[in-house]
Amino acid sequence: MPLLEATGVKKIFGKLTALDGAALTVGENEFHGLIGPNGSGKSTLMKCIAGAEVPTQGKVSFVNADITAFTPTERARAGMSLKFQITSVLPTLTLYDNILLALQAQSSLFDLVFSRTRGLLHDQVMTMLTQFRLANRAFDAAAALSHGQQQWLEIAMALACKPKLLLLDEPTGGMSLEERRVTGELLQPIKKHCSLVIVEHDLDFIRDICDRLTVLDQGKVLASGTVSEIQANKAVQEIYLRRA
Amino acid sequence: MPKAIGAVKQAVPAEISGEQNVAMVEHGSAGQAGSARKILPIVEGVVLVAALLAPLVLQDYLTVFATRVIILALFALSFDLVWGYAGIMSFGQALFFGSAGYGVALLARDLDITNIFLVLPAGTMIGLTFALLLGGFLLLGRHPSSVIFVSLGTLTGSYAADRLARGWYYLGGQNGIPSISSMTLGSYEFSEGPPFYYLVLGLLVVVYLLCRFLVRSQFGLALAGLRENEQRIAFFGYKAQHLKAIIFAIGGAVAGLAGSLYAFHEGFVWPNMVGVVVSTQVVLYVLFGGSGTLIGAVIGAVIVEGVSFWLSDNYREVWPIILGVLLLLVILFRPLGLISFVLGERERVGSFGGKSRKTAKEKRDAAP
Amino acid sequence: MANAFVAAFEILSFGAIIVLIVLGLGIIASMMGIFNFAQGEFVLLGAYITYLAYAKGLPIWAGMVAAPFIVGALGFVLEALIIRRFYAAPIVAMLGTYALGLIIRESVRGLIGGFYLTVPEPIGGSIDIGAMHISAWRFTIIIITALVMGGCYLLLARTSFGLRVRATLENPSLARASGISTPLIYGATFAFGAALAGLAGALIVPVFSLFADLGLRFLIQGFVAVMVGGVGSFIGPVAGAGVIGTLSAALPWVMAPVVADVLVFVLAIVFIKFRPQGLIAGKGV
Amino acid sequence: PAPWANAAEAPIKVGIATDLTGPIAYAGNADANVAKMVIKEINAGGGLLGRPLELFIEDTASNESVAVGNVRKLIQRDKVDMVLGGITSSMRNAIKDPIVARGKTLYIYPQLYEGKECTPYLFCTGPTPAQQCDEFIPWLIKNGGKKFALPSANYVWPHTLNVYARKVIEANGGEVVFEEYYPLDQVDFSSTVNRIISNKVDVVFNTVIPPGVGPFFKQLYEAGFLKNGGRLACVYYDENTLNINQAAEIEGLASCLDYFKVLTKENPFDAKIQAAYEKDFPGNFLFAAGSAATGTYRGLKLWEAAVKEAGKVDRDSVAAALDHAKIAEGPGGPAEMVPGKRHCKMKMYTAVAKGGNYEIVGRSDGLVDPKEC
Amino acid sequence: MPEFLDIKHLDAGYGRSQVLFDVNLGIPWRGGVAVLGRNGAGKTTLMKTIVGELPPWKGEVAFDGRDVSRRATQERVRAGIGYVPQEHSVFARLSVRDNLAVGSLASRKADAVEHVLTIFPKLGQRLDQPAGTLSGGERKMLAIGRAMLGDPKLLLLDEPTEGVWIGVIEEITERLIELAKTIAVIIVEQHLDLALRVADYAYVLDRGRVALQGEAGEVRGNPELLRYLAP
Ligand SMILES: Nc1ncnc2c1ncn2[C@@H]1O[C@H](COP(=O)(O)OP(=O)(O)OP(=O)(O)O)[C@@H](O)[C@H]1O
Ligand SMILES: Nc1ncnc2c1ncn2[C@@H]1O[C@H](COP(=O)(O)OP(=O)(O)OP(=O)(O)O)[C@@H](O)[C@H]1O
Ligand SMILES: [Mg+2]
Ligand SMILES: [Mg+2]
Repeated sequence: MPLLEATGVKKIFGKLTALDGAALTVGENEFHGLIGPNGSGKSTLMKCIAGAEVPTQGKVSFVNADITAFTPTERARAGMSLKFQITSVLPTLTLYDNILLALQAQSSLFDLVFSRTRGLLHDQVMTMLTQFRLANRAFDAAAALSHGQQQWLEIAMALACKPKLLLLDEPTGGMSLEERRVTGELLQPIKKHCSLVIVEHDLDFIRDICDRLTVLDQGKVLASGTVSEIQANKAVQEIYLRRA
Repeated sequence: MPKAIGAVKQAVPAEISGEQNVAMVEHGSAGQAGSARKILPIVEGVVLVAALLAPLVLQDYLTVFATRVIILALFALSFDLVWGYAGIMSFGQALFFGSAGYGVALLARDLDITNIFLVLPAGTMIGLTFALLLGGFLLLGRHPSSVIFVSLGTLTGSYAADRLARGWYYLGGQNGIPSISSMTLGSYEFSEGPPFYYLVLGLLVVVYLLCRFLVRSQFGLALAGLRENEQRIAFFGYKAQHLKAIIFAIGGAVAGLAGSLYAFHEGFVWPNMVGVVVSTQVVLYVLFGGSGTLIGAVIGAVIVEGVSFWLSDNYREVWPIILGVLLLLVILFRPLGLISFVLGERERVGSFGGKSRKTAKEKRDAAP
Repeated sequence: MANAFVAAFEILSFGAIIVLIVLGLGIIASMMGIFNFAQGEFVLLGAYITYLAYAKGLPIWAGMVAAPFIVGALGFVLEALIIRRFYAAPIVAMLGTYALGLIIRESVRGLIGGFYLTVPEPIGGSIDIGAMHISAWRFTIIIITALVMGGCYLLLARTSFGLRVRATLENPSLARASGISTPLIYGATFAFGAALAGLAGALIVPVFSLFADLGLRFLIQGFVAVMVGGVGSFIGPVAGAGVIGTLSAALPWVMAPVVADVLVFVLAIVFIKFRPQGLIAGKGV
Repeated sequence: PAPWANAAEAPIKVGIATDLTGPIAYAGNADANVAKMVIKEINAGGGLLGRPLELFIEDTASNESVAVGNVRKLIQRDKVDMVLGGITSSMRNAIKDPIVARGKTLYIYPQLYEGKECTPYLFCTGPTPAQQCDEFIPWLIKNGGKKFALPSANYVWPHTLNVYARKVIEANGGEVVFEEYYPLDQVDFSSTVNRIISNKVDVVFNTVIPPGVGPFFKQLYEAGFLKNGGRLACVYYDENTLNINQAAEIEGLASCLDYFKVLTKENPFDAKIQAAYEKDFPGNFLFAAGSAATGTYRGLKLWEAAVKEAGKVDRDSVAAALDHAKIAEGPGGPAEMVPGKRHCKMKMYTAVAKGGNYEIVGRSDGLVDPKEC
Repeated sequence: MPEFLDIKHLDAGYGRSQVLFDVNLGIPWRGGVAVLGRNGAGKTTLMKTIVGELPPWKGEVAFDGRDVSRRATQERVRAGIGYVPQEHSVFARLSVRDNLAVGSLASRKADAVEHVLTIFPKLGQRLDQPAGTLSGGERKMLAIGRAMLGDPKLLLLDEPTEGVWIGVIEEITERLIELAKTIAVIIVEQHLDLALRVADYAYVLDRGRVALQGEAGEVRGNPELLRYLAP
């Protein structure tokens, strides 16, 4: 039984059909790449999975449960975590607080009111910040970060929720080749306990870290399979030659 | 948390900390916050001492006036809690204040209940209940509620309550309920004067400390996240709307406590007390003093009330205009309120990570 | 039949009055994101200027024509001196404008001694159709409101000024990067909203007489109307005002006025709760 | 130098708490002016009991919460011997406790009101429903018609007044077609006007207050109510309220009060105080009955008489004397307290608006009983 | 002949923290210039100072021979600077059509919008949609299109291809190369290849200082380069 299974997802915005029966299946500990031209519906599919958009039609199941009607909160509690394409950190809070906020999300109200997990989480916050090379900015407001640094922070926040399934929408936007490579390295270790869906335009990067790929085009799945299968796929090569 | 500090030192390998930006950015905010840490308790201490000594130096009628101001400060605290920390714009805070006032007034009038241990909890519960009802309607639901919606919704609630009170004969209509008997403790009657003052001050201190504890806790951090971006933290798994409703209800309870004290102290309740005028007044106190600091709310209430009192004595015909000008000047030049004269932005917003802050700074200073 | 006609006219005319008052409020709220608590006082100033003209023996219509220009100019100055500092913080803006309103209102109260003063209408009396009498001035207000509404719509929707305004208020730094002079646009928009309020004040003062709380009376109603209509567009608040105005004039025909008064607000809030984007979702003009 | 320059005793302190700012500041300021005038006059005449009077004025700002604070100033800081003031009933309710119960001071309330205020040490010197209706309503039935409408603002005064008015109307063979209440700030009355016209109402006995009253009368006028012979009646209408509408819109409006400015033509004492007031305070704030100016004058003079009789200023002695105090001359004529009732008998006048001024069309034979308590 | 855009001894920052240190930059009348550097190096800050969104602390920004460092953004833009910001680069609530209309407010060419739509046909299908609901890539296209409509003499592009699909990147690159033949283009890019194809000259920023500069090919071959781009 796969960890995540989205089938027949349809999303209509007014006249536009952004998703037209798209499907996505992600197994345990699988890194899954989602690629496709601009406007093909990748972000929309991610949002439908995380609950930011309500699909017009279709079904999403996660850890053997139908979560189509779940709110984002419930999905997050079930073990999903999303990094948006457009960074949305909490601007006036410090980096430390941003991460702590993500880390403590699952604590009970009682624990929160009496700050019972604070000491425990402190180390984790600092470790995360250190990993993402933000430790020295820990007490600056998140708004004072450059765009790329905010991307780092968002990835860290998404990871801090300790998800079973991590959804990353273009995490390496605005990063140089080298920075991408480091991001890839940071993501590798989570494979032990977590699956990943990642949207990316950089095929080299995707190829390096993903096990399987799904290609979207105009809201439909064009192909899905292992990296080498996709690379060999005629239809996929086709769209990569076609101009948008 | 000494253990934590040790941990940081291990957790930050030297080659990574101080990697970049260290040389180029002289981060003012951290340093500022460091000193602000010390300022807030000083401000709180000064205010407390001043409040404790006040009745000794003030004339009788001024002590009575000060009691009233402290009750209003308690009321202001309730608003700061919901707006300053959770970002819920309650333009109808008077609804909870006033309905509790009316509630205890009715208890005293119709049931002859004036025992302090009954009326104050009753007032608090009334505030809590009304806040839960209104908050439940405005804050919960499918659509996340915008600040403007909540502010107009609460405003409307307060407006409608005012209308209702004016029209409802049982509540005395426009004339309100006069001549409420004094609050009692056994056979002792709390009439206006120093004992009432210290009672109210004591309650204010207790509530203040509770609020302070709450907003400095991890729960407070969740509130801050809520204020910044409710939808975002929902994706972390917070039940954002529940948090909002909870803090709104707590705010309502505090307002209710203040309202019941007010009713007994002033000896009457009237429709304005649930209405828009008083609702706006409390917003004024908090923004004037500086929202999101708790102490700012207290200071704001004291100064606004004090200044109006003084102005109405000395510039009898034009004092509302002068008050307006003063307000405008403060808002223009101190948009974060009077408290921002002494407290830095970081302290106002609040932040966590406790003592490790210093560690990080040391690290940075130590870096080449 | 005749009765129904009179009823319809009266309800429509009050709706028009509310629309007129909300026009400026809506433009400032939608376009600038500022809930201007001083808007009622701009209405008051428009009324006061008209009264002044009357008291000084000038023709009343002269005062009515002058009012929007004078209030608009004042709005321009206030924007540059005060409102400009508030764009980043809408709640502080509410308070700032509240203080501003307080100052204007109390000053005017001092000037008119706190009285209720009558100002005659330039076109007085009633239009008699058989046994029915309808107020000539209210009829005029309906016509002017329709014209002003149409004019504003054309200005905002059809001219590049409108585009500049919307762009500036949407994303000021990008607007500057597109070569738009944002300070000027802010000033002009605020002045325009103020001028509309001035005009509203001038036109309604014969109906309601002049008193210091004239503008305040309509403020909450105005905000609710803006929300019901939907912030973010020009049409939204106007539609909201139409609905609120008509409703508050119509309900007393069928139920106790005291109940009707509260009911309008409760209905409005429930409506907004379940349709937060308002009657007309905030896009376009 | 004042005649008491050598007086050994300290001045007697008079406190005035009234609306100097806020929506009804025009009335409050007039009251304060009247108080200044009366005190000056008494002092010029050698003071009271050989002691000068000292006046303390505080603002109630139409805000009950501010008012209570300021009234406490009068009581606790200035230690006044008497407080006069408050215009609205809710203001009276708010400040009466700090004055009478907690402050142990005498309180005089000067405004026309709904009655039923029977607190000890609280004396009312303005007209009550009985005084305003008993003679007025029969006059209206004779000079208007039998069918009455009672459109009202939704607060205590109209409710209570209407109960009384309805009784008098029905006792005199009239009929109340409808009685309806509106939010205090309602400004559109189309449905009401329609009801009045279609029910062929003869007399609109109005208790709608500003800001609603202006547009209400205007809408009635435009709907042809006056043209068809209808009569407006409004018992709080005085010289101030005449300006709310164009003269034509309220032509024939009838009011019943204890004083109208036209009385100066026939009554030399009225002419004297009116002239004295206008000399000292030539501004906008009129000496008018509806804004409690006459009640203030009457209240201070009655109190003066009581203090003279008592020979001292402590609360109980003065209250005992005030209980039956009389003045031979006051605005509109003599006045006397009804013993044991703490309300005041006075002459009442019915006047009709003609071209923007009042004309007296009726007057009570003697002093009218307040019928309270 | 003076450079078209001449930046001398520029210091800039936010609040009390300094970000740029003594930056000197010369941009010729036509041709592409690339600005490279790792995250947080100060690239965006430099762009903001050039258009005037951020007042410089010290130093001079001269444009077309005149010092503009005290001029307002809109004046600089009207004098011929076009700017594609890194974030918030479209008017989110305005429709795509209106976004383009804002871009062409100052333009004199009648068919300019059509021209943009032939470059980005995708936008043509989205004309009435609020720009805020566009996909990430579409948004970038719109931002570039909008800036090009103003007929700039100097075009600043802050990471124009972030989130844009490879197929479209190719198109954009060609257009930029073409454009750089007639006007000056400054491009901040993480796609090294793209950047150095458009640019003849490159600057590499490191912690707010110019660490490396030279002809595109030279910089490309410099062994130091990778170190400055690594995190
Ligand atoms: N709220 C909305 N209203 C209308 N159309 C929308 C909305 N959200 C997305 N769309 C449209 O749906 C299509 C799919 O968008 P989506 O964001 O999923 O694309 P994407 O595959 O993530 O593209 P990119 O790679 O550019 O980010 C786009 O054409 C977009 O314009
Ligand atoms: N508003 C701000 N307030 C304070 N510091 C800021 C602010 N914006 C950026 N900074 C800091 O200035 C430095 C340079 O930021 P800048 O945005 O110029 O970097 P960049 O080179 O564009 O990076 P990226 O590639 O991530 O976009 C960073 O360290 C950043 O944290
Ligand atoms: Mg996307
Ligand atoms: Mg950048």
